This record gives sequence, C-alpha cells and structure tokens, in this order.
Amino acid sequence: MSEIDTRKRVDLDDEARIDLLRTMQRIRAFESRVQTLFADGELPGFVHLYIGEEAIAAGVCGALEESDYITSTHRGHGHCIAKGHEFDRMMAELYGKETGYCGGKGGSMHIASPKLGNLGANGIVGAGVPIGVGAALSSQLRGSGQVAASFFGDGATAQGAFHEAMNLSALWDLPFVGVVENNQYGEMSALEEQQAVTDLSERATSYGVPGIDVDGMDVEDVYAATTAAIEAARAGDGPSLLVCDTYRFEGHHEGDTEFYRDDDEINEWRRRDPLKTYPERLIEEGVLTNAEWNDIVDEIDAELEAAIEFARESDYPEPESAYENLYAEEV
Amino acid sequence: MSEIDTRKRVDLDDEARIDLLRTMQRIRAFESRVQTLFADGELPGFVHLYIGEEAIAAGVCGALEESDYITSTHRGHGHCIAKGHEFDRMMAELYGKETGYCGGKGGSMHIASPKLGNLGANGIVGAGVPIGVGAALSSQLRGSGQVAASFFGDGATAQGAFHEAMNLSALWDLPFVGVVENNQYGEMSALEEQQAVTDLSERATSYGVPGIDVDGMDVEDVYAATTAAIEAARAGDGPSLLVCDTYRFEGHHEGDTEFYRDDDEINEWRRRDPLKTYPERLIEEGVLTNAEWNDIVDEIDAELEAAIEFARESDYPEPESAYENLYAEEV
Amino acid sequence: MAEAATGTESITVREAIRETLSEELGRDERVFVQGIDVASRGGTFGLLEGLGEEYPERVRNTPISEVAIVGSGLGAAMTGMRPVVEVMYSGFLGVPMDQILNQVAKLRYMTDGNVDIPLTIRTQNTSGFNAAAQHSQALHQLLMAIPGIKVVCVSTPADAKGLLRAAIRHDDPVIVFEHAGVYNREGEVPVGEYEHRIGEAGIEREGEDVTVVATQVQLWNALEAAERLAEEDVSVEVVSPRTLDPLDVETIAGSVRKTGRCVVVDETPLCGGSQSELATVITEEAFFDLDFPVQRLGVDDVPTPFSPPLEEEIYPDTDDIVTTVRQLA
Amino acid sequence: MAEAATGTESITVREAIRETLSEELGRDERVFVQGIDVASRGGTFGLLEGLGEEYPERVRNTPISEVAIVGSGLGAAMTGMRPVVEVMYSGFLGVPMDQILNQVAKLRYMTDGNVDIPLTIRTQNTSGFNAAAQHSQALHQLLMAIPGIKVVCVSTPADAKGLLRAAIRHDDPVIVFEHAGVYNREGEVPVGEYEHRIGEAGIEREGEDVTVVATQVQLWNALEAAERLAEEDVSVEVVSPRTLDPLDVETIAGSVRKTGRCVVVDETPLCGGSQSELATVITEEAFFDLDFPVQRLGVDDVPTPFSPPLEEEIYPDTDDIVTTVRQLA
Ligand SMILES: Cc1ncc(C[n+]2csc(CCOP(=O)(O)OP(=O)(O)O)c2C)c(N)n1
Ligand SMILES: Cc1ncc(C[n+]2csc(CCOP(=O)(O)OP(=O)(O)O)c2C)c(N)n1
Ligand SMILES: [Mg+2]
Ligand SMILES: [Mg+2]
Repeated sequence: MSEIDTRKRVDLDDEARIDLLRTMQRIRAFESRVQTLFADGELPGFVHLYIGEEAIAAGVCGALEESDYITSTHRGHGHCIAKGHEFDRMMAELYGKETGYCGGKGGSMHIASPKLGNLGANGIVGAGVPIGVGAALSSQLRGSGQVAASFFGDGATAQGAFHEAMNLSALWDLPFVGVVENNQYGEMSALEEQQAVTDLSERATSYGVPGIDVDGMDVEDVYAATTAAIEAARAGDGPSLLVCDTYRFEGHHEGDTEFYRDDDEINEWRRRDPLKTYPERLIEEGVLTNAEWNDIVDEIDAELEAAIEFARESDYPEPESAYENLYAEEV
Repeated sequence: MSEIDTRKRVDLDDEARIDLLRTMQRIRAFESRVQTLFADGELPGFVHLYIGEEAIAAGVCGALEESDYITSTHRGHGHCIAKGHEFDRMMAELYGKETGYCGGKGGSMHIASPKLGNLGANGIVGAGVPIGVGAALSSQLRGSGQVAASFFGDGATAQGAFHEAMNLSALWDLPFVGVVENNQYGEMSALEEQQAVTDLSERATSYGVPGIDVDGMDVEDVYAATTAAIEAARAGDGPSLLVCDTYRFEGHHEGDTEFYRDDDEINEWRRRDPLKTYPERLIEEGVLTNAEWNDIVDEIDAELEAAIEFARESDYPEPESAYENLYAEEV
Repeated sequence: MAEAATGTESITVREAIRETLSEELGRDERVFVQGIDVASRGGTFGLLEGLGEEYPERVRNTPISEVAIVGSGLGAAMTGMRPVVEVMYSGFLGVPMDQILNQVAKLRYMTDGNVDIPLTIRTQNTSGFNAAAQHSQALHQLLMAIPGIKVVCVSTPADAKGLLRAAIRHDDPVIVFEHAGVYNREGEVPVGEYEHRIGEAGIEREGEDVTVVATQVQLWNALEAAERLAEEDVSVEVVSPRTLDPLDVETIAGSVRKTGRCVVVDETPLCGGSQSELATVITEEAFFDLDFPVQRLGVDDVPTPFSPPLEEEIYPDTDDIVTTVRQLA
Repeated sequence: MAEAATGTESITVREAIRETLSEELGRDERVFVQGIDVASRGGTFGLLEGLGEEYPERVRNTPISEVAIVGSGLGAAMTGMRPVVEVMYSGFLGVPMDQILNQVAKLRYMTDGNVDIPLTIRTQNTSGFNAAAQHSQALHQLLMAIPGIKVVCVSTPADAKGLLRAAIRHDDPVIVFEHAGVYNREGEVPVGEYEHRIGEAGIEREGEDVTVVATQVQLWNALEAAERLAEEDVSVEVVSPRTLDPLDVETIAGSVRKTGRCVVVDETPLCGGSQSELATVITEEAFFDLDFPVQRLGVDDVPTPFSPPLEEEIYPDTDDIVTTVRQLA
C-alpha cells in the first residue's frame, strides 16, 4: 500500500484553474435553474441538488481522464457536468424528453452516459461503489490504465455495499478511488446520528487504504488529493478513500423543509461557498479579471437558457418506447 | 466509548477453571464422535466441525449468563454445547430425529434452542450479526441487563451485514459483543486472500469500538476478554469486538481434502491445542489430578454414547410434520 | 378480531397509519418503530410525523443500513419486542433481502416453532410519482414467493388501520405493503381498535357479471371502472385480496364462480407477478365456471421509466380495466 | 447459433459446465470467472476444478462478499469484460439481491440502451442433499419476476453446454440456474461450440395424452414417469422450458393444445412459484383446448427441512408425477 502525500502541490496553470472554476460554475448555474424550474412545476419527479458541493465533482473529474470511469448518486447532476455531459441533453432528461441522455427513461436520479465514462447515477444508497470497483477490476484485467472513481455520501458509508467494495478493491490493488461527499447529513439526520465514528477516513484503515481528509469546499485541495490517489492507482498501488468535507446549501431534496438545521450552521458553511471563495481567490491572484469572470458566468447562463429551450422544445418519447432498450438481444 | 483492559486478571477459582475445561472437552468429544459418525454415513447433510476452536465458545459462553443471548454459525455445535444445549437433543437433531432441538428441521447448520438463549445457527455467512445486535437492542429497550454475543468467522468480516451491525451497535451503545473466530481460513482460502487487512481488530476502529486481540487457543484469555467486554456492555458503554486467533484442526467441512494447507502449519497449531495445553496446565498447577481429568473425559464419553443411543433410537419425525410450525398463527 | 368497532369515521390512509402506530405504541411497550428518519421527518412521505416526539425512545432513526434495520428488528422480535421496521421504498427490499428470505422467514420453522417472530416490516410500492425505475416498483410478488412471511397490502384507510394493527399484534412476521399512491385516499374506517383478519379478502363492491380483483391504486381504478361500467349495465364485483399471502382463495374464487369472468389488476410486472399467482389459484378453483381465461393487467415486463408519458404507458389505468372488462362481458 | 455441431458425445452436466467455461475462457480474453473458492477448490461442488491453474489471472477467488462479487461483475461487464460470477447456492441470492434487482437488471434500461451488460451469474438450486432450509432452495421464480435479467435453467448436459455458452456470449445479463441434483447426470451433447438459443424450450420426449413441463431434477423424474406411464399406455410429452424468462410460450402451449392436459413440475414453493407463471401463460394460450386446469406440483409452501424423511415429503418425485398424470389421463 502506498503512502499518499495529499498536500503535495499540484501544478495548476491559470487555464486549469479557470477550468475548475468554470466547471463549478456550470454546476451551480445548472442546479440553480433546476431549482426554479422544479419550483415552477416544470420538472417531474424528485430532485436532489448539488449546490454547495461543486468543488468535489469539479476537482475529482478535473483530475480524471476522459476515459476514466465514475459512478454517481441520487445527487448526481454535478458529477455528470464535471464528467463532460452537456447541458442540453441533461436538461432534456430532467424534463423526460426523448432527446435526454436516457431518452427520458432515467430522469434526475439516473442521468448518465456510459459513453462519457459515467456508469450510472444510483437511487440506491451505496450501490454504485461495487460497480465502480468492477470498472477498476476491468481496467486492471485489460491493462488499460483507466481509473474508476465512485462518488457517494457520508450516509452511504453505513451500507454494507461500501465495505464489501472497499475490501475487494484494496485486496486486489485495483485502480479505484472512493470519494465520500461528506455533507454532514444523510437525508434529515446528522452525521453523528448515523455513524458511530464521524471521522469517516477511519473507515479506510479497515482495508489498509489511505484515508485522506479533503477540504471539499476547496477545489484545488480536491484536485490535488485526487491526483495523488489516481497516480497511486495507476501505479498499481491500489485504491484510496477521499473524505471530502462539504455541505449542501439546499434541502435533501427539493421540498425538504430543513427543520433539522438552523440558519447559523448554514451561514457558517456558506462563508466557505466555493463559488464565492474561488473566484475571489483567482481574481485576487490575478488569474482572472472580474470582467472575465462575469463573461464566464454569462456564457454559461446563455448556454443554460439554450439548453432549457432545447429541452422544452424537444418531444416526449413515444409511449411505446417504454418497451424498448431493456435488452440488447430481443428474442 | 470505554477502554477495556483485556489483560485484567479475572478471578477464576478451581471449579470455574475445571468447568471451562469440561466445556471444551464436551465440545471436543462431541465433535470427534460426529466426525466418525459422519464418516460412517450415519449423519445426513453437511457437517462443519469446531475441533481446535473450543476455547472460544467455552470462554465466551462461560462468561455469559444463562439469560444472555448468542447467535451462532454454520460451525455452531461448540456454541450450542457451551450455551447449555444437551448432547442427546443435539445428537438427535444431527440424525434428523423428532427428539432433536429442532424436531429434525434444522440439522447441523441450524441446531439452536432460542429458549437457551441461542437465537440461531446460520448458514448465511455474516447474517447472524445483525440479529445479535437486535437482541442487544431489545435488552436495552427492556432494560433487562442482558448481553448479546454473536459468533462469526474471519471470512464473515468481509460481509456487509457485519459492518452495518457493528455500526448500529456502536452508535446506540448496545450491550453487544462481536466474537470473531479467526481460524485463518474462509473455506479453502486463507485470510490474506480474503481480507485486505489481516489484523481484523482494525475493523473495530471504524466504529470506535474496542478491538481486542484474544488468544483463541487460551480459554482463560477468551474468558477474561469476554468478561471485560460484558462488563462494559452491561455498564452501558457499548459493544466490543473480540478477535480470537484460532485454527480449525479439521477440514472446512467433512469431506474437505485440505489441499490448501500443509501439515507443518497444522502441526504448529496443534501444539497449541487447548485440549492438550489446558488440562496440562491445570494438572501442573494442581487444580486437577490426572485421574480426575480422566474421569471427566470418561464421564463425557459415557454421556455422549448415551446421547448417540438416544438419537439412534429416536423416531424420525412424521413426514407431515414438515408442514408444521412455520407459523404461530395459522389461518 | 380485537374489539368490536362502533361506528365509522372518514380518514385518509395516511392518518390511519399514523393513528394506528400511535395507538399501538401507546398500548404496548414492546412495540417500537425504527427506520430511516422515522423520528424526525416521520419516515417516507412524512407519514409518522410527530410520533418521534410522542415516543422518543421507541421511534428510532437508524443509519442507512437496511440489513441492520431488518436484522436487528428480527433479533428484537425474537427476544420480547414487537418491532415495526420501515423500508422506505419497496424498491429497497433487495438490500435486506437475505435477512427477509433466510432469517425472518425461516427462523421459526428451522427451530420447529421454538420462537415466535412478531415482526412487522412496513414498506410501500410507488407508481405515478415519476420516481423512476429503482424507486417506482411493486414488489410484493417477491415476498409472496417466500414461505414464512405473511404479505398484506394496503389499499384503503380501513385496510391501513385494520391490517397494520393486525400485523403488529400478529405473532408471525408480516410485511405490510403500503402504496404512495393511496396515502391521501379517504374513506370510512371503523372507530376503535379495529383489526382486519389476516387471510381475509374483502368484497369492495358487489356485482354479477365480471369479477375484478385489484389492489392499491388499481383497486381505486377498479372501483371507478365499475362505476363507469354500471352505466353500460355491466355489473362488476370488485374484490380486494388484502392479504396476498395467505390468500383468501374462498372469497375470491367464490366471486369468480358466480360471475364466470375475472380480471386481475395489479402493478407488478406480468412475468412472475401477483397476477399470475391469483390467476392460477382462481383458475384451479373455478375452472369449470370460467367462460374465459382470467385476464391479467399489469406492467408489461419493463422497469418503470421516468418520463411521465412513459410511466403512464406502462401502468394499467381505469380505461384499461374498463376495456378489458368490456371484452369479457 | 455459433457453429453447427457434428455428432454427439456422452458427458455429465458437471463436465459440460467445466468444458464450456474452459473453452470460453480460451476463446475470449474478456471472459473471466469470479466467486468464492472458484480457483482453488473449483467452486461449489468442485465443478471448476483445475480451471484456476489454466487461467490464473481470469479465474479469481473472492472474499465472502456477494454484493461485491455481483456488483463488481456488473461494473466489469459495463466496461468491456464478459464476467461469469458465481453465487454458490441460489439460497445466497438474497445477499446481492439489490445488485441484481436494481443494478444488473435496470442499468441498461435506465440508460436507454446506452450500455450492454454481458454478465453471466451462475448459481445452483439444491434439493436432496439434506442441506436444510437456507442451502436447499429453488429460487428462479424470484428472478423470473425481475424484468431486465434473463433466466435459464440447466437440466441436462446439453443444456449445461448450450445454455451456459449462450449466456456467456449473450449481450444481456443472464442468470444460469444449475442444480446440485443434476451435476452427475449424463447425456448426449452435440460436440463443438454448441449453443442453445435463449428463449427456446425443448421437447425432451414426445407424447400425445398429457404434457408435463418440468425442470432440473424434476425433468428427470418426469422422463422416468413418462417411461412408467407408457407401460400403462399413457403417452406423455415432456417439455423442458430451458429458458424461464423469456419463456418459449409457443412451444409449451403448442404441446398443451395438442394434449389438452398439462402438469407443471418444479421445485419452487407453490405460492408465487414458477409453476403459477407457467400455468397462467399456458392457460391463457390454450384455455379452450384444456380439459382440466393445469396441475401444479411443487413444494407446498414451507422451507426445506433437514431431516431426510421430511425433505423427501416436501419435494415432488416420480410417483407424484405419475399419480397426477394418471388423474388427468
Ligand atoms: C438503500 C437506500 N436506502 C435509503 C434510501 C433513501 N435515501 C435517499 S438519499 C438518502 C440519504 C443519503 O445520504 P448520503 O449518502 O449522505 O448522501 P447525500 O444525500 O447527503 O448526498 C437516503 C436515506 C435510498 N435511496 N437507498
Ligand atoms: C453468504 C454466504 N456466502 C457463502 C457461503 C458459503 N460458505 C459457508 S462457510 C464459508 C466460509 C466462512 O468462513 P468464516 O466466516 O471464516 O468461518 P469458518 O468456516 O472459517 O468458521 C463459506 C464461504 C455461505 N454459507 N454464505
Ligand atoms: Mg450526506
Ligand atoms: Mg474462518
């Protein structure tokens, strides 16, 4: 097993840093519009927003290659965007339109494009972890050099699937990265009501895997830790567990009354909002001007509005298509 | 969470020490006869012997009260005997006779008497752990002061059920003791082929639970560690995980060719055979004379032969009884 | 049957469930409730709101650990408690399936009846919420296929009260399938400690020409269909099985012997669905009275798609029932 | 169908499985095998003995972690491999059930066909070994009820070879139910890369009076029963469904339309059993040709008891089939 130096500085040139910021803003903008669209009754189903947690998806996927794999969760829009999914087909999927990534069959909890290396968003807490480990196994067997990263929440670390998968990945030194998005809550229950030990990186020691505490509100910290984990993975040194501390600024799902937490706590975390701190930092460090940042925001907004237009104007799938694509080989 | 001092000397008077030895010998004698009876074709089904691991069941159950609970495994005969099950009804169960503890419905993998606090032997690796935790929860809710101990193998620590149960028991400070019988193998695969970390007590740290390494070949060490764990449990300090190092002297099940391990390893462990070392020690320390020990052995053998006779002479259950006792309330 | 009911009141399924749990918690200290966010949020769809404050010790939030939720419920049920555990969506039943299949359902039998298992598992089927394939499932057919656990399904407020109470007081494990689509349905419920008998079906509407056997959302659709068909002078008898395992074959087959025609409507996929089980026992019992084979309505063997028009496509509705009955009548 | 077979050889089910796996591992580098002790001991009942030495990289012992075994198989299947994973006993399927129900079976559909899942899950039903309730189960009925995974069941050596190869080469997930009770059965198998078509039943013996549809151990019992009944001049047609989902309704119902009488024999418990599904589709397709309702033989809704006379009691045998056919004929 390797020792991973998480504090290792990674070389991030200006362009790379702006890319990280852009990805985060893409997620923030997307999710914010989804929130209003849902409130307006435009979007069917359940919606779990990623607002506040953008640095994780952006940092992890920023460090992955296009050909690497991820598995995602019920709170998966951010992962999709960071892994290269386009607004228009994502939005269309949320509307249940035929132009969506899943032809309307998946919806918010299941948007995914396996072709983009997203092996699926999951409505079953913890269930994506063994699948991610399987992709890592496949990569090892094929000698392809690909890495697989699974995103999952703090709550998911109470699920047996997480443990079985971690043990297997460590046992076989698979090129796997487990990414805990510790947003302090599983639904309406706080971390300490669900986990006997709240320092979740402890759970890595059971498998002799580096358990790395990451500032999930700092995209560069996430990027650096992921880069180190990926290097180890590709070098054949096996998996890592990144425990990214973060916070969801919105409810568990849209409609959540948030009776279980108070404004002070939320405001405390909002001060660390990566979409506040990171642009400030880049501007301060002269990487970006205020005007350039505004342009980025506007550009993204424009793309987003176009995507919403695309989704709205797309057709619903033909009802009969409900019976298609269950199998590759029909009898 | 409590700190448990496992090396704390426990007061064991001569009688108690002889009782521990007697329990071990009861198990050894029972299992040895089961082995020959099975080889002779007298016993149907599959049989997993406990030979070599006697110190664990004897030490753990010796420290438990009669009213405490256990859950058992596919390798469960030793647990039954230590928890007070009688030879005759056990043997009858192995023969599939109506006088068996389960009226012939359970057999070797499922002998259990809930009335004696044995909530079931289990053919599903790991599945007994949540059940044991539930008994501990029940005890906590009823304020009964009872403790629940679950036995399971090293292999079972790779199962999700074990993890979910440990987390819950630790989170709720339940009066629970997890007992890992680390016999170095799960079926035909060695510990290190199955577990990323072979020091299994590490798995306790994920839950902030004391993970105690116990010499599973030394009944007094098992007894002492269990006593400490029980005290903590009854005091409301929550669960412990005892990792008892041991070895099965026979195959995984009867019929196993044991191609996967060599005689040297077996002989090495046999030198620590608790049925060799413990009587020697008690005799050496003047707790027991050679003659007394021989008497104990003979007495047990006699009881055992009577039990076999009982089992042989008992009737098979009526075929129609197969349809009875699925439900308490028939419609 | 516990106490005789005196009069009725009109409440929703949601209210009936909350009330019944509150009453049973109040009546018997051995009863406790555990599940994800049951205490704070009140469990799935907020059904149990406030119960956690009433009984803080005995309404317990668990980690997201269905194996432990069900397994520890079982251990508690074997040792003097009467747990009511919640699995939020029936689509999550795969997670604790071993505990259900091999532990809950088999432990009494394997010990030849030496222990009772008064465990209630509450869960709910979902359709019509665009919740997609994993959250939108009807899965009681899987549980019907497991000997050792009784399966009841809640369609009406009276069911909610009568079946849930019966399950809690029952000495065997019972899984109660609620349905998100009927929580807000209102109906008459006997007041007092009303209990349905496990193993007893109900005739929800009497009729002469065709028997429709239906559950949950489809029961309400069937009643609506019957209403519409009455205008066409087709008299439909609507039967609610209530208990799916054990099944009240006598009541159901009795109706079919009378009408000679039968439609079974449920939301399970057709292959291996509850419809096949019902059709089979009905056919066995009423073969020589049947004019046509029993007709099955259900999901044509796909998972539930997200998109509203797709989801609508795959589930039976009132029109489908009307059309099918018309073909028989 | 891959290559045409030339001639046949007589081998056991056990040999057929080992041979097929060995050939497929040799033919396609994407194929790998994983499960508990598959490499060393050769998996359950030593079936795969020696395969681990032939392909040390691609025959892999796993920890005792069925969720990880199946789940990682799925992940590998989505990313360019063709895994064959083993769940030792079908009775253990409850452990990884969520991976099967919600992941393996739904991922292709939820992504609208954007990924293929060429995953084979091998498992085996058990009866007749006095292995008691958890190890002795027939559970293919649960899998038949899940849209998105195909279910085949191995009764003969030809099935073993033809169905296992088809499963491995198939681009959809297939669960192969073997049966411990048929591993040592011998029979003629086409030589070469023989493949059964998934979705095709087989007429194992032709007859005129009564159709017996049977699987696994019960198929052999049915053939024996047919032999005995022939002496009484009752001509029995024995049909093996082979693929349980999708089911070859045409072949099966075709036989019943000819004979007008049908017995379905399987080892699943009757409530929710495969027998009910088969009886239902047969009845729907052949209703007006049926002289009697389809008869079902199976386990009368109890778990499998350990004691030999009890276990014998609950499973159908040749006598039961003979008696039931006689009543119809
Ligand atoms: C097996 C399972 N149990 C319960 C749920 C219901 N559920 C959906 S999201 C969620 C909370 C998950 O918490 P966490 O893993 O921390 O992720 P977060 O929502 O905080 O991102 C729960 C309990 C589920 N989807 N799957
Ligand atoms: C869920 C499950 N998977 C696989 C098996 C098959 N099996 C029976 S015993 C055993 C080994 C268990 O190893 P361990 O937990 O170390 O206990 P031991 O046999 O060494 O006492 C296995 C894999 C099983 N019974 N249950
Ligand atoms: Mg969380
Ligand atoms: Mg072991």
